[in-house]
Amino acid sequence: MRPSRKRIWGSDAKSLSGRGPPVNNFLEILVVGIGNGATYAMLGLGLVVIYRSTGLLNFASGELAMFSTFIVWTFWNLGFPMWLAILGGMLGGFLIGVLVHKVAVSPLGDPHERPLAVVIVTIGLFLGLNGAAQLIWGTVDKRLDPWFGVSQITVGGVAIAWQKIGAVVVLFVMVLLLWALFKFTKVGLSMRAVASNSESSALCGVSVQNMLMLGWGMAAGIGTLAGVFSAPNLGLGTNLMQLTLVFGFAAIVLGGFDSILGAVVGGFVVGILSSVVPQYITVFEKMPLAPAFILILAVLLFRPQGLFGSKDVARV
Amino acid sequence: MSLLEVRDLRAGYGMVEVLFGLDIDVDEGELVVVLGANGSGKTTTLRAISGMVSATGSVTYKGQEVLGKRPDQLLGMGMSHVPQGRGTINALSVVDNLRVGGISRKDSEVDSDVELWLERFPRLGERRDQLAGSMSGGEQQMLAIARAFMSKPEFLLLDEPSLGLAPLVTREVFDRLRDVTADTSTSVLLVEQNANLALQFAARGYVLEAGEIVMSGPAEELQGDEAIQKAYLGI
Amino acid sequence: MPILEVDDIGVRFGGVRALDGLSFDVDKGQICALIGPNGAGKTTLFNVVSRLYKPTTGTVVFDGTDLLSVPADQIADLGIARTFQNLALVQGLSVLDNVKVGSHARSHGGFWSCALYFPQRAEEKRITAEAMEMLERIGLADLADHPCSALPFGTLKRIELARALASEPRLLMLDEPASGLTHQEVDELGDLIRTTTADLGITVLLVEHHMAMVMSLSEKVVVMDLGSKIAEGTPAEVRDDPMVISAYLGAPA
Amino acid sequence: MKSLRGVGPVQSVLWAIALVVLIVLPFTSAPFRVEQYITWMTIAVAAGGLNLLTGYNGQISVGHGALYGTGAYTVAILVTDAEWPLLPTVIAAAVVCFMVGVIIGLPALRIKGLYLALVTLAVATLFPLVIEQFSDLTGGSGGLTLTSEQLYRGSIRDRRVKWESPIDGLASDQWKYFIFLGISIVCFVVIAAIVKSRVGRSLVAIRDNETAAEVSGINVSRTKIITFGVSAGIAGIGGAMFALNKGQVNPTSFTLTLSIYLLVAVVLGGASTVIGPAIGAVIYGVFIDVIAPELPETLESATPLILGTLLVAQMLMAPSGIVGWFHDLTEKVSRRRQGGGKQDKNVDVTVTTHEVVAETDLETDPGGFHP
Repeated sequence: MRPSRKRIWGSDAKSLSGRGPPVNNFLEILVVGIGNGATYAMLGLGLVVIYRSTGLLNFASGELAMFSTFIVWTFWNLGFPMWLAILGGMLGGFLIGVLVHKVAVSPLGDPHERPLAVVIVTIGLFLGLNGAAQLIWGTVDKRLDPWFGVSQITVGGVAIAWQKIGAVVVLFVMVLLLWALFKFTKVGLSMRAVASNSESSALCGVSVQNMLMLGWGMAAGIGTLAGVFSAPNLGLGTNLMQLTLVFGFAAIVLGGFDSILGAVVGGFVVGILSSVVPQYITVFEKMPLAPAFILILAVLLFRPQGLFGSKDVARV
Repeated sequence: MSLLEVRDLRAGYGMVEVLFGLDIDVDEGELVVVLGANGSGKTTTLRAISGMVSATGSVTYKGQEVLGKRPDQLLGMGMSHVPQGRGTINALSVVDNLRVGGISRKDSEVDSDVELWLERFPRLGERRDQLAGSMSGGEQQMLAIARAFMSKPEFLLLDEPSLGLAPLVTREVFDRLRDVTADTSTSVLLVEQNANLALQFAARGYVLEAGEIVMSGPAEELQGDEAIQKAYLGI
Repeated sequence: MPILEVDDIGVRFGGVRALDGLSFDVDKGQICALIGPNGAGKTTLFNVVSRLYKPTTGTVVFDGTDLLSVPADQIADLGIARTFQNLALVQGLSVLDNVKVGSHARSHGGFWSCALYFPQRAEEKRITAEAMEMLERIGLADLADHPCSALPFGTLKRIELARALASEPRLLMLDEPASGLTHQEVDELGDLIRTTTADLGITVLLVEHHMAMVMSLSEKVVVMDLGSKIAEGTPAEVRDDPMVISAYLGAPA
Repeated sequence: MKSLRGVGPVQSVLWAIALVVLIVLPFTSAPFRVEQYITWMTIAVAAGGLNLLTGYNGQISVGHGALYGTGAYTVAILVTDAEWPLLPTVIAAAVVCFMVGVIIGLPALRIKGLYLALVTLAVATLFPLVIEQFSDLTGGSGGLTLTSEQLYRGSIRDRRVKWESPIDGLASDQWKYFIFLGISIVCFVVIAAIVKSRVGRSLVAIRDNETAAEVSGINVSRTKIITFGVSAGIAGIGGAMFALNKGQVNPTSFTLTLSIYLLVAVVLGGASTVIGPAIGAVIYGVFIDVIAPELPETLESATPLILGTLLVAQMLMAPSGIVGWFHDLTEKVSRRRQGGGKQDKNVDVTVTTHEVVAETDLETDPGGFHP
């Protein structure tokens, strides 16, 4: 946990020079915002999956994503093709998520009764995973190549990196898969049932613990993708996801903790706001998160459950 | 031998004991009611039987000791529990609630059974895609009962179906319950505060007071008992 | 002279009418029972009077004050205290401290004076003494320093009663005080309520299913069903009312 | 149930030992250690303030590092730019942080639990960025050095602030130590006074049962907001002490890590116990400043891993922290000593008949907490 400000706060929007940029620059900044937004949305999705299956907020989800991104790097470094390495990382993340639930979270009992315990345990996991990653992979940043290469296409004079397009496409595939899972499958139905009323679900024969474990595993697997898309820009270090996590939280607070659509919309809004606004309003130059944060406070005051969240979720 | 035999059942939460050695029997096809005031331990009795709170003593079901088994294991043996406060899964639609009810079944007739129960409870059929949380109390109670039947139980634990329902609605729920239990020859252990109504439907009853059974017998006998009338029927 | 006047109160939850034009009065010093089947709206009325719910129609006047214009936290200042069906005690405080919470409305001192400790010392001493006295009255003085968690249900009910009494209320609202108690405990509790409130001149509004207690304790009974009043009168009058028998008490078998 | 009245013999002895250690410590330690002790004190004070909010009132804040930082910067700016004398700036920091705390606490009226934790987390993350943004005032990433006009080699110059000991034989670091120890003790006495007063009871009542609080006449919203402010003010005093101790402030000192550190100190020592956060702060300090540097190099980067594992383990096994665990222990011991066989009998009867339980419960002396 030695924050290097260069790495954490740097966003690639800043590489664009000049203030009050011309129109083309605006579009390019917008594209960067959308690309970042897709990453935030991915991490947000992981958070939503955990929230929907357990009612918990996971402060360690960024570190879980960082850890499994290191697993991706390890496979990739060994010469595996990128897609296989990512699959391996997702699987590793899944297993760690399952383990985390089993060892640290489920013994806590009802999370709604003990919110402080939940915060502390996930913070403990945050520290623990960070330290474990430092021990295994060291404190020097690793380089992970962009999944979709470094080339870009130019549309109407605006350069768009394939990596950004890839991020958006991957995000939409994930959303589609999640939607189908919750909508059409028996497992998805069980997970929704457990989230809404775990006691009744248990009485219907749903294995509550298995569903919760699955939720943690899935969330960690999804988070891996967020890490894979963040690492090429930010450099793969142990504090890779610390700021992304705050953006991801911002995304789901905005969109609503329990809404998949909300995580996606929230992710894009936060991504765009934090890329575009600091370019025009100097006061936000060094804190791209601030405009999004102000928007969130405004949303929370008028609609505490977020834009797309359901009402009973926000225990106000 | 009875279908369910409860012997010397004791249970509690933390340091506080709630049940102090209950003996209860339910025969096959019988509807048995446990009467008692708020806080007398009725709900705990059902939760102890279905393994949701830890308990000591003995509970045999179909001649097998089941104390300590999980609810999903009991479901596999044909015992289904409708919890207090109806326990509908509020974020799911009526149809999805019923599908969750049949989730432990391996056969392929779950979907057609959903339709069957929507027919048996026409009020639910009218609201098939409505979220359970947005329905009235009586409808939720019927949904909870129908959902319990989706697992094809032979024995039903039913926790205070009249709670929060208007008398007329309660009567409708009980009428439905009597019909479907008769149709499916299901045995029921019912817990109720509304003694007057419950004794009209039950074959036998137990009276629970502060965690102990203070009286038991056939329903007509209990209805005629002066002490019961005084304490629970207000006569 | 009525101290509490409930007039045309209506409460809706979504489409459900929990209370529908309910009106009744309670005289000063009277013990008035509210009875009726589960879901009749008795607890809802309690929640309206203690300002936890906002009614859609009607007024509640307590001793000349329009209660609906008073913020919830000032209800206690007016001299209204209540207990809850499922208890509302503070788990993390001792029995004595729970009773002292009850005297919040009639003690003083915010953060500043409490932080300096000494200005509050005399008052704190007085409140402690009074709370101990209250615990002795209900026979729980031995438990004063015991944590409130892990005590039997019946004991907790009595602690909650002591908490309510510690605010020196003029109106005491009891929501099912007898539930979960044995016959003997119910009799003791009835005596306790009768003597304490008579000693201190407290008006009581009581919700109770235990008919023996209602009949022996109350001077007036209001019967509710489906959110409205279907009868009111002395216990004897109400017991013989055919409408009450069909809706609640049930016809003799 | 932490006893507020009466102190058992074991506790008295422990207090006496603690007092002696606190007095002897600066005379037996190297100056750099004494400076570390003062840092622990600043954390203890801030954690004590956080405990009022999170432990007693149940409002989780993951952002108190930002308030600590606000206190530190208030002092730095007042000393350097406005030329204030040193100690009054501590009070100014408390006032400024109180106001900032009330503003941050406003969303707490609409949101609670994990939601509030998230908002405060964002505050913690934003703080160093805000400092860098307003670099004209704060010195940006370079930080600020606390300077004052001092007589140096015959002329008045701006020099780094110093703590001149007025007492012969007391080195400046020792003098500083005792001044800050005094401030810390005052803070904890104030916290203890609040906690055992009617306000303290309302805090716990709001945490455990908002309905009970409301019908007892407690103004829940106002109490929550003021608690946020007071808690922030005390955290600000901690930050002020930090700035005065180090003589400089820098945004890297006030990152999210600090907020986590404060929360860990509270939980480790024992949330909703007066002295718990201080004990937690010291243990954390010993771990980071004394033990971790002694570890072999390979294990050094394992510090967060060890810390995280300990935190999770503690939450699962002793959720009420060290002080809570100690209370349970002394209670058990004194019960055994007083009750003899009676206690065991009570456990037995619990499962036989409830009437006996009710009676024995009434007779059972819960331990050494009686007046």
